[in-house]
Amino acid sequence: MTATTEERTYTSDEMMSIAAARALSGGQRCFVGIGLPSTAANLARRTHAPDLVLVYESGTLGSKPGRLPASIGDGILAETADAVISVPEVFNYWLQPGRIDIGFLGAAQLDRFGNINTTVIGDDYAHPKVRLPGAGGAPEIAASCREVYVVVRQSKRSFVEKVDFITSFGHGRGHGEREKLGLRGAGPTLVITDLGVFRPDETGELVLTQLHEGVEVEQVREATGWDLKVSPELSRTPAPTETELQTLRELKAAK
Amino acid sequence: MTATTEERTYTSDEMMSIAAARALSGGQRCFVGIGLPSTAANLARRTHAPDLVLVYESGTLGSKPGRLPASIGDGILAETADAVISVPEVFNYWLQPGRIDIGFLGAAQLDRFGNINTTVIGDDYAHPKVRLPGAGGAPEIAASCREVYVVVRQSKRSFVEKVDFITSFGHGRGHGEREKLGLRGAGPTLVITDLGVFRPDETGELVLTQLHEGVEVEQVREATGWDLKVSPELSRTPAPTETELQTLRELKAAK
Amino acid sequence: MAEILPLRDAVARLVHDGDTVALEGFTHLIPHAAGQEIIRQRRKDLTLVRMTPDIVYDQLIGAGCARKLVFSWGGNPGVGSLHRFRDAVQNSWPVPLEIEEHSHAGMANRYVAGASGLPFAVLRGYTGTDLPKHTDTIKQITCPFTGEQLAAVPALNPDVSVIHAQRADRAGNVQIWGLVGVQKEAVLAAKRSLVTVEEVVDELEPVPGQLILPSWAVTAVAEAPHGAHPSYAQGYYDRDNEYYEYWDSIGRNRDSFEQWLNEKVFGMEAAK
Amino acid sequence: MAEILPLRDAVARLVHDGDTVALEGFTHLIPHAAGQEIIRQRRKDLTLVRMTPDIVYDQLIGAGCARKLVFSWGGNPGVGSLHRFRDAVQNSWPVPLEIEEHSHAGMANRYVAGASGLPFAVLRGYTGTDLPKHTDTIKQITCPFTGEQLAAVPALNPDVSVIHAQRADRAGNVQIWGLVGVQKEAVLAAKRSLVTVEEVVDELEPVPGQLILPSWAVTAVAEAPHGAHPSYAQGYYDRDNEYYEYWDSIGRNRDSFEQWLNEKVFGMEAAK
Repeated sequence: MTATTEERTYTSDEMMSIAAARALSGGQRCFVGIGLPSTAANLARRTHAPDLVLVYESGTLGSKPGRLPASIGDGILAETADAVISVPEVFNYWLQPGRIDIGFLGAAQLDRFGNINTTVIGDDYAHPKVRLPGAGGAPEIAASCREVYVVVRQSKRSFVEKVDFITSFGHGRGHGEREKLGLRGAGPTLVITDLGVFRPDETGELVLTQLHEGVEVEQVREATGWDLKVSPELSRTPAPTETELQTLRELKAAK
Repeated sequence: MTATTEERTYTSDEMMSIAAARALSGGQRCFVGIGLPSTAANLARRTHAPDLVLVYESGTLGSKPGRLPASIGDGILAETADAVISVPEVFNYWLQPGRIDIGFLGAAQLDRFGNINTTVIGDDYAHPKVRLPGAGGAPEIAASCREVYVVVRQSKRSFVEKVDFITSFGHGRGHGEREKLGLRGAGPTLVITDLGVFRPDETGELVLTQLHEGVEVEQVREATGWDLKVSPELSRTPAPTETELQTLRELKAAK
Repeated sequence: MAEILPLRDAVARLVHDGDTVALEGFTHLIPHAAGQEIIRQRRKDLTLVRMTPDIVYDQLIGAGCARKLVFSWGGNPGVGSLHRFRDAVQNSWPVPLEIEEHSHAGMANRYVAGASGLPFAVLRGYTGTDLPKHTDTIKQITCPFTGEQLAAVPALNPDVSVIHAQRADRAGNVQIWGLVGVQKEAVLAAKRSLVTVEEVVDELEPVPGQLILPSWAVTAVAEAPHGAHPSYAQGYYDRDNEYYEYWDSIGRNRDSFEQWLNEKVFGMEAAK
Repeated sequence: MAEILPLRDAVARLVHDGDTVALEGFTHLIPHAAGQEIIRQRRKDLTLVRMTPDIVYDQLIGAGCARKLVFSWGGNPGVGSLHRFRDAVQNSWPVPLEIEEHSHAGMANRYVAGASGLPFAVLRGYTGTDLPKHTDTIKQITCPFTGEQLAAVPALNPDVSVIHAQRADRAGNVQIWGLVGVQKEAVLAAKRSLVTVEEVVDELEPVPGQLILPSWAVTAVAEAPHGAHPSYAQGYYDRDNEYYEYWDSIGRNRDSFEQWLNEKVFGMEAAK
């Protein structure tokens, strides 16, 4: 089953988007960030989960865009939505009470316990090495959705032992910290990268549970900034199907 | 100028509505309760104050009904409004921040310091002599509008020394109590009855400042449950004009 | 996803004895048909929540369904008193009625907190009034930035909220327009929700001023044409102002009320 | 009542050096023309408030108008970084930029509190994050009913809020549809407000999903056709996605930015 890189007819980014799309199932309410999460969610809606409910923080409930939205506030999201609401209403009436099943987030840095940094790189907040965009909706998405899925390109720079800044709380330093803080959602239960899939173990530490086609464990270790645990039941991500690839490419080509 | 009761071609209720309407001027934003306040406000809009902005707690900004609304949520209020909004928005975004100039209230009991009771008659809240409808929007209308005008039929039963229950705070026991409590609006600055007009003095006590045509001070005293102060500048309410009477009667006749 | 059910089945499934039940609709779209179905199914010990417990709750209270009323204005709008409500408060007839009394601003914010998944709401309210002396769900809170004192009220989270709307589609998406009151908040604050509608249609054509409740935010939808009468449904029928006057004569006496109850509610059982 | 003014006069009258200014519009209806007019009038020491300080604030920050930024997400949406914002934060160019950083939920609620005349808002937010360590406008508050700990954020009450809308009528009533973001809250929270519009019309024909701001809640209206470009105005023109890419090349270097500023902003002075 293992394909070598040479034989692959798809990119690792495509594999990542397809693996992320597969994690979603029909009827779920999904809070979607722009970029990789939006691509994956729209792919899922176009393939196996046509009744997936997409919620965008710009104020759309149940958007059904016919192409990938260019931004979180793309007009097509409002035009195809079941309801358009104000931004305060999105956060207060729909996200905060726990009405959303899956919060789909990206990350600049992600750590061993699924904490997310999108704020600053470097130790000094006042004088950062790199100033990133910041929090946006993520802290409360991470707090209030029933589960959080993270999609991120994996490297030693992005997969770190401890994030420089906790923008969105994952499992803290593990061992039930979420419950102690009174957070209601389960936090990151799934991390999908261009190399594989990770799930938290009972302590909250991310463990490699699945390898994408053509990827070996050693490659993943090299792209991970901590001493990586590998699940004893490590499995292989099935390669993208023709339909998945074609649908993804059509989505990305449509303007 | 004084007409005797026999000569009058209008009722004391009509005089009251007309006097109340005259107190409003163009462009003011007016929060209108149903009944006497709504009659007066609509009369004002139909006569000297066509650009009066009527706000109803059912969620209408700038209603322009062609007849008297039968209730606070009459469909005509929504159909003729500049904007229809939710009830929470009425109270939170429009009333609470002090955007409304005049709060126009009725009362079952009104006391010497302009406090209003629409809750219970009798000393025992748990076992009232008469259970009245309760607060509705009034407590916050009385608190947050720049000024409050009260329209009420006057008698010893309605004009009492001290209300049995403070549903809407007027001037408390006077002497700057509103300021001490941090209330932002000026509270009741005008009370219009079927006999005359009252304004608070510097202590907050209601003083008779105006007598309607055909009414004498003694009559007012007899219909007042406290030792009434009369303004040294007591004046006479001009009798209703033909236009005022006709407009009022047309408004009330339209269904 | 909302299930589309006959009204009788929806009430049987969603409203239980002892529940906290909110029937909302601010003058417009009052769910009268659902209220009468609750009476017909002889629910007991309900805590009834509603900003304006007008005729719809006078009927439920007179029929003995309620143990407690949480409200802000209990009158027959444009007419006068609610006689069954007064009889219950003043004379405990047919059963004692506990009351929890707020202002509209307080009630609206309690629903907002409930819909927002917050335990309480903050408002400028009740200051100087006698309400906090008698209502223990009004407290003070201090602004952590300015030190200012404000009022706090706890969230309302009914076991079930019932509203009436103009239309739903076959997937259970609900469309409301005209005065929308606190209906959205009442539904979102509740554990379960029932929306009665004038009609179920294939497609919800957009209407200016519409509010949409997605199917997945509603538990059940039941068709109840004319289900808001004597209140009104904008675009369908007008308010029956004469009925409000008529109700004054029915509600005024226990006998006339009980006769009405037997004829117009229990007597209609077979018809449903 | 809103006064209808030329954009130049409206900005001159409403926006002063040192003011706290909010330009709002969530991707849709971003008031770019007004932002550039503020630059053209060389305003200084502004505290800029905005949930998503995208290109519009990259321009104001790069032009040296801002002393402080209050925000929740500072990127070029769909493209990457805001280089002028980064240069200001990392290198204090052209002037130092103080930042006050929140989440979207926090910012939205700060506007809601501001619009509601409350000193603060309560939310479930920031828990476990590092934001409260660096942002002193995030505090904790205890529910007086349940004892639960929640986040509190202070109201935002800008000196002036600026938004862009599709239309106004000659009386100054404003009509907006499509994604409405926090525009209503931003206007209602502010001491003064300016609404730029695609066009001033005789009559506002109802549009599904519309939001109306009555004239008496707005200080000034200015006609600014295409005034949201490169953002979009639903019903008028689409988002210019290529401009967002193009901006990346302009904003990336100080030289190219200054050239843009001279040509496209200051160079247009006479035209206004």
